[in-house]
Amino acid sequence: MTAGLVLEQAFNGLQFGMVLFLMAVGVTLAFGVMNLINLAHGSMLMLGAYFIAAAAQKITAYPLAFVAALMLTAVAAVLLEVVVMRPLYRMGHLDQVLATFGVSIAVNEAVIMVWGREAMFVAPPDWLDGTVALTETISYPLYRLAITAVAALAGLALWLLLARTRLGMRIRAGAENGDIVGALGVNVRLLFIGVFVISSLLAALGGVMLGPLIAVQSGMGDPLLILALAVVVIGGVGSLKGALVASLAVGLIDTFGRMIWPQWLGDVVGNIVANASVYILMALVIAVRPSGLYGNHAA
Amino acid sequence: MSMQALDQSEAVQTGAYDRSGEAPLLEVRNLVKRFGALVVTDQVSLSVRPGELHALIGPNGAGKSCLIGQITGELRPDAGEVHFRGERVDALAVPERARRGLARAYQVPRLFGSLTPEANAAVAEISRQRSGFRFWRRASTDRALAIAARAALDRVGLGRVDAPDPAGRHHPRPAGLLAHGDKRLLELAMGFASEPAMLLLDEPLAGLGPADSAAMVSLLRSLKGRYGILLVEHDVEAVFALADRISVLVGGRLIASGPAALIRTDPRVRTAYLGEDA
Amino acid sequence: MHPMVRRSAFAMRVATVPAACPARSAIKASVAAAFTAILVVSTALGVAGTARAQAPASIRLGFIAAMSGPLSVVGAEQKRGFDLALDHLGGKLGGIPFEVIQGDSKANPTATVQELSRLIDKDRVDIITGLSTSNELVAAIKPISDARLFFIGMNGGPAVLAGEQCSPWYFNASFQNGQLTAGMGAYMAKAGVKKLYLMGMDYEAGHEHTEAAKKGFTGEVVAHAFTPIPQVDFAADIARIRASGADGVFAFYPGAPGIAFVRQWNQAGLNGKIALFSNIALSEPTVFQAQGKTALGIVVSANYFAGIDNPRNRRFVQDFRAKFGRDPASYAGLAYDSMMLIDAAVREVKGNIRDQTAFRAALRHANFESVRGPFRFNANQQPIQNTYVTQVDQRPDGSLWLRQLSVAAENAPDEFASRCSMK
Amino acid sequence: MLLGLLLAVALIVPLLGQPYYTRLVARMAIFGIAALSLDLLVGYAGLVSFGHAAFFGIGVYCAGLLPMMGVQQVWVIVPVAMLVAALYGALSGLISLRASGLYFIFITLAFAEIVFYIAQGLRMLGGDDGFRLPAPTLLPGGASLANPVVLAYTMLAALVLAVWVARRLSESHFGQVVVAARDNETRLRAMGLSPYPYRLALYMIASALCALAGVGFANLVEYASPASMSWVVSGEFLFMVILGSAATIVGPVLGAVVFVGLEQLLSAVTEHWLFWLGIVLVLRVLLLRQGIHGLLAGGGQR
Repeated sequence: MTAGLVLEQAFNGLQFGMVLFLMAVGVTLAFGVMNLINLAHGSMLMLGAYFIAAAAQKITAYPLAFVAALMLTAVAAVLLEVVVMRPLYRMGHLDQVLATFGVSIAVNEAVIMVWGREAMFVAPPDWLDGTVALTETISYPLYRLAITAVAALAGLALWLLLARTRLGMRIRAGAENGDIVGALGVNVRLLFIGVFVISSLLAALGGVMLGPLIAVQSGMGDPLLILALAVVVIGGVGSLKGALVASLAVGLIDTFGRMIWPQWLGDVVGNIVANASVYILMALVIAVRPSGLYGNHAA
Repeated sequence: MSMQALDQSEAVQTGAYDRSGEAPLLEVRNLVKRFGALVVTDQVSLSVRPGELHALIGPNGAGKSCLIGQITGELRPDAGEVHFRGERVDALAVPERARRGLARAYQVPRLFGSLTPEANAAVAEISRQRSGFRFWRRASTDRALAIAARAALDRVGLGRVDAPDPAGRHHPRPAGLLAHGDKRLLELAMGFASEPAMLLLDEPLAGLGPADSAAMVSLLRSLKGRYGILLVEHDVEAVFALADRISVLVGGRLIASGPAALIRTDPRVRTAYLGEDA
Repeated sequence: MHPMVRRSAFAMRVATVPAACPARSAIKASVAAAFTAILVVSTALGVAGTARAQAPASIRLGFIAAMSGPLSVVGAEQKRGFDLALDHLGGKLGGIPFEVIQGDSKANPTATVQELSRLIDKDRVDIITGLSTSNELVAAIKPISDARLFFIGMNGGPAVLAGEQCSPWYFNASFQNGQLTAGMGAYMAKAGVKKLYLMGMDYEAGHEHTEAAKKGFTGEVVAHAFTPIPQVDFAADIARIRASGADGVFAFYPGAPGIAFVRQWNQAGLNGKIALFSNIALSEPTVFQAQGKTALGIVVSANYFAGIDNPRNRRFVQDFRAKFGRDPASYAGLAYDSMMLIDAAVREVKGNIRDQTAFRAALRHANFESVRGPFRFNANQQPIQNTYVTQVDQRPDGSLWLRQLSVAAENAPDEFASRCSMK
Repeated sequence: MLLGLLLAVALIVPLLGQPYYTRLVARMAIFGIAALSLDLLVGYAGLVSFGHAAFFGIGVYCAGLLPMMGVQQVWVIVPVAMLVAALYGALSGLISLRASGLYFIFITLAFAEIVFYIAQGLRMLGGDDGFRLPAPTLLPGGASLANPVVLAYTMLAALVLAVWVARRLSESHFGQVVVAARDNETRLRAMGLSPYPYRLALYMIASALCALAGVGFANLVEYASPASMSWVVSGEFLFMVILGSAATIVGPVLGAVVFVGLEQLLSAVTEHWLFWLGIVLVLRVLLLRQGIHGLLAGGGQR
């Protein structure tokens, strides 16, 4: 393995990790504030991708299509929150798992009913469609660097929101005790809608960014959701720091593991270990720390 | 029936005498617990003799519940020792300490909410007789279990809760739907069912109406002498009426300990704690 | 970053929550009614179904494909080819009126078996055709053979079914998996590839297709790598390809991963630098829309593509374009062919399909004009056919199509025929 | 009463000589056993497992692998399958049961995915394509479970037996401790019982029971593949339990019956059946709070 390859793979692992982070942070935020396990989160990623594909057919300017896609997702998120999610906040985890699983398969099928079974096309904007030279021999797709940057910016914006603004204070207070926030005159309903929309937008942002990279197709968000759930559990449920650390760890371990395990363990065992590496990591972490790396509560 | 059960019943039977000279049942030595910079238990030492009712009082946030938690094993102390019946127990887990005869009642009663009161007591009996790995025998038709459970309920005056209604029908109500006072009594009953040597009671009078309160005080009085009891309670009147010995915890530190009469007149206690009321 | 503090209530409710407000209970009552109805209907069906009479006057044809689930793209395209065949056949199969009973295999082998049981035992079909994936086939052939019904496979052919587990009841009218790529190894070597990087999805067909591509390649194979089925980000693999110094890549990725692979390949700037080869699974008309111009220049082998020049295919493609607005994918072409095969065999036995020996012989004759050109059955009832090499190209109107470069294998059987006991 | 009626219908159907419906009955019975075994965890112990299909899959693979070694007798296959499942239950349970709540849900998923990827990596067994059962399981006397009528009656008998065993188990001393641990773990500990060994034992029992269902399923479809242990199947099991209402034993069996029926009906009506199935799931949670069992049992009391 050359140094150049290691560098390039590190970039790949980082980028994969940051996309996972966009997904995981929404999962962990919804759980922290509303006590909601949301298996429909992958559908929001998919909706983001479908919306930009649809918007790009009507609007040629990429930034406008980008904004339109996020706005459409926000509308969908508000609808979903009001109709389905709100009553779930007070229910047990089991009910949440089932209802949001139901939402997920219904939305997956709904996009087929609207846009058909075949995958949609999304092009990256022209000004991001190129490569940059990492070393003399290795060039890296500009678009992938942009994904990493956008995800990092979104994470930073979220941190600023939570740490520095009144809304963020309310969200954190809501996480501690929704009733008290209500008594202080904060509209908890509105706050929860806000958090759900923010969490959905983060997923949709992932979908918008991944659209030109992968197939925009029904169910495209589900494999990423499963990985994001693993990330959340590894990092510790409700912990943003845990989500970040675990996302990057999973991104890097997965990327390098695919090279290393088959070499060390042979093709058959190596591939099994590489494919299951995230789950093995999860089992190891839970065996040592039953509440994840940065989780201090039983969730 | 196990040897341990015999030991325990012996302890119960012989509890009525004054044993001030005897070795303590529970002894806590120089216990320290910190949460970050906050010291919630600061070099606390205290003991409970067999049959003694030792009350622990102090203002809110004095660290009383934390101290109880360290005795039962729910919290790990940072330093110090806990001895129970002559054995050092601070490295043991909660269930192991409980099996050695430590029974606890919580500030907010902890019950098996979906089970009937009788079944709650039956679980305690199952725990005592170590029959949790009997997979086939029905618990509800196990006579020995039912008798023990009924006896435990009767002991706290809860026999009526599960009784048939006037029409003769049997409506077992889940424990989660009992009145608050009954929940507390049920929790005590479950404590007895395991035939403990010592009871740790965390504010048993909190939230009770006058009638329930009076019933609880008389129940506690009847228990006195039979079990070693460590009682955390805010109701100072009840404490002075019941306790053999009182310790006062303020800011994690034990500021006084002694017979009720001495504590009542102790100037440090009056300023630090009772002063608030006076 | 702030670790969020959360409520830690893991509330398992006991099933004793009383009903609350009256408005809700009205809804509940209706939902209750609905559920009870489903319960009753689903069990009562068992009684009702027994009364069904048989109608042997016409042929009952079972068509089963992945109509729902993640691979329904394939099933939907097969259905298009199937429907066009129905149009062209004018409601008669070999001159006999027939009825289609459709099933949904859901791209799930166990669902396939269940659906087959419905077609075979309840709907009493006479012939079955369809299926979309290799794992469906592995599960399906046994129950179909047990029922002593003929099955004409429309897509895919795993090695076991061509070899050891070949069945007299199974006719594969599509391709044995290796046939899609037959001759590609030699072609790639001839095209100047010295160092070949093989990669594919980590499942049986992925192994079979890449293994087939290796055959006849004379240069050095620098890697033979597999990626898990759900993987859609190939950045790490592309990096390894570049680091390997390969000058040619053969990649087997059908469906969504194929779309992702081609786009990412393009974004990594490898178009024109390293030659990309595959078979028709990677780049074909159902994914052209999603791949767009990123697919241009990819070389894929196929046993069927829209550009094959013969009268039957010209008519098929023309009508397909008129109806669906684009070229047919191979799934559609092979489905169409399967129907034409059945039609010819039924005609040959003059509708007397109950004479199974004669009908089997007629199917083996394969006396029909295939859209793919020359076609006949081998002893193991797998096709003997051509494999073409094509390249993704662009028409003046911007739409993509497959341009034929050469023929990689001519009238070639599959490699597993010798392991089959049928003669 | 309804149950009796249902059982009567189930017993009559195989006599009608309609293999499709006979298989449907067998399928319902098989999923009934699987759902019932999951209910022991979800309902009685409050352990929401999202990886129960792993044990189902272990049963399927045992029923597929043992005939390759020449073993077809049900008296060998079933105990072996149950033992292997119980062992994997013990192994994964040792770690999983240290976690709780959300962590438990997803750690069980992780352990199931590990088994899934192992099965998928076994290329000699067809990898992701799976493999055809070389021979069916045989009852003593030589009756083959590949015969739908034999299978349906065998699985119905197994289901009735499983319901009985689960009932006894839930009412036993052990069952009471398990329920107590679900209701209030702190109290149980303070009473001197650690829930861990009881939960582990229950986890092993539920795993073994699910493997029994898996053996039946392998014979139903005469095929084994990783698809039978995917997380989607685990999700379906959970759906059956909840549809019928947890902690009732017969509820999940009803849930399985309705689920299998619903899937058949919906997919016969529309190729977009998944959409409607999703809607039904949401409605079940939002509106039908007590499940089918609660509906049928509690209908008169309102």
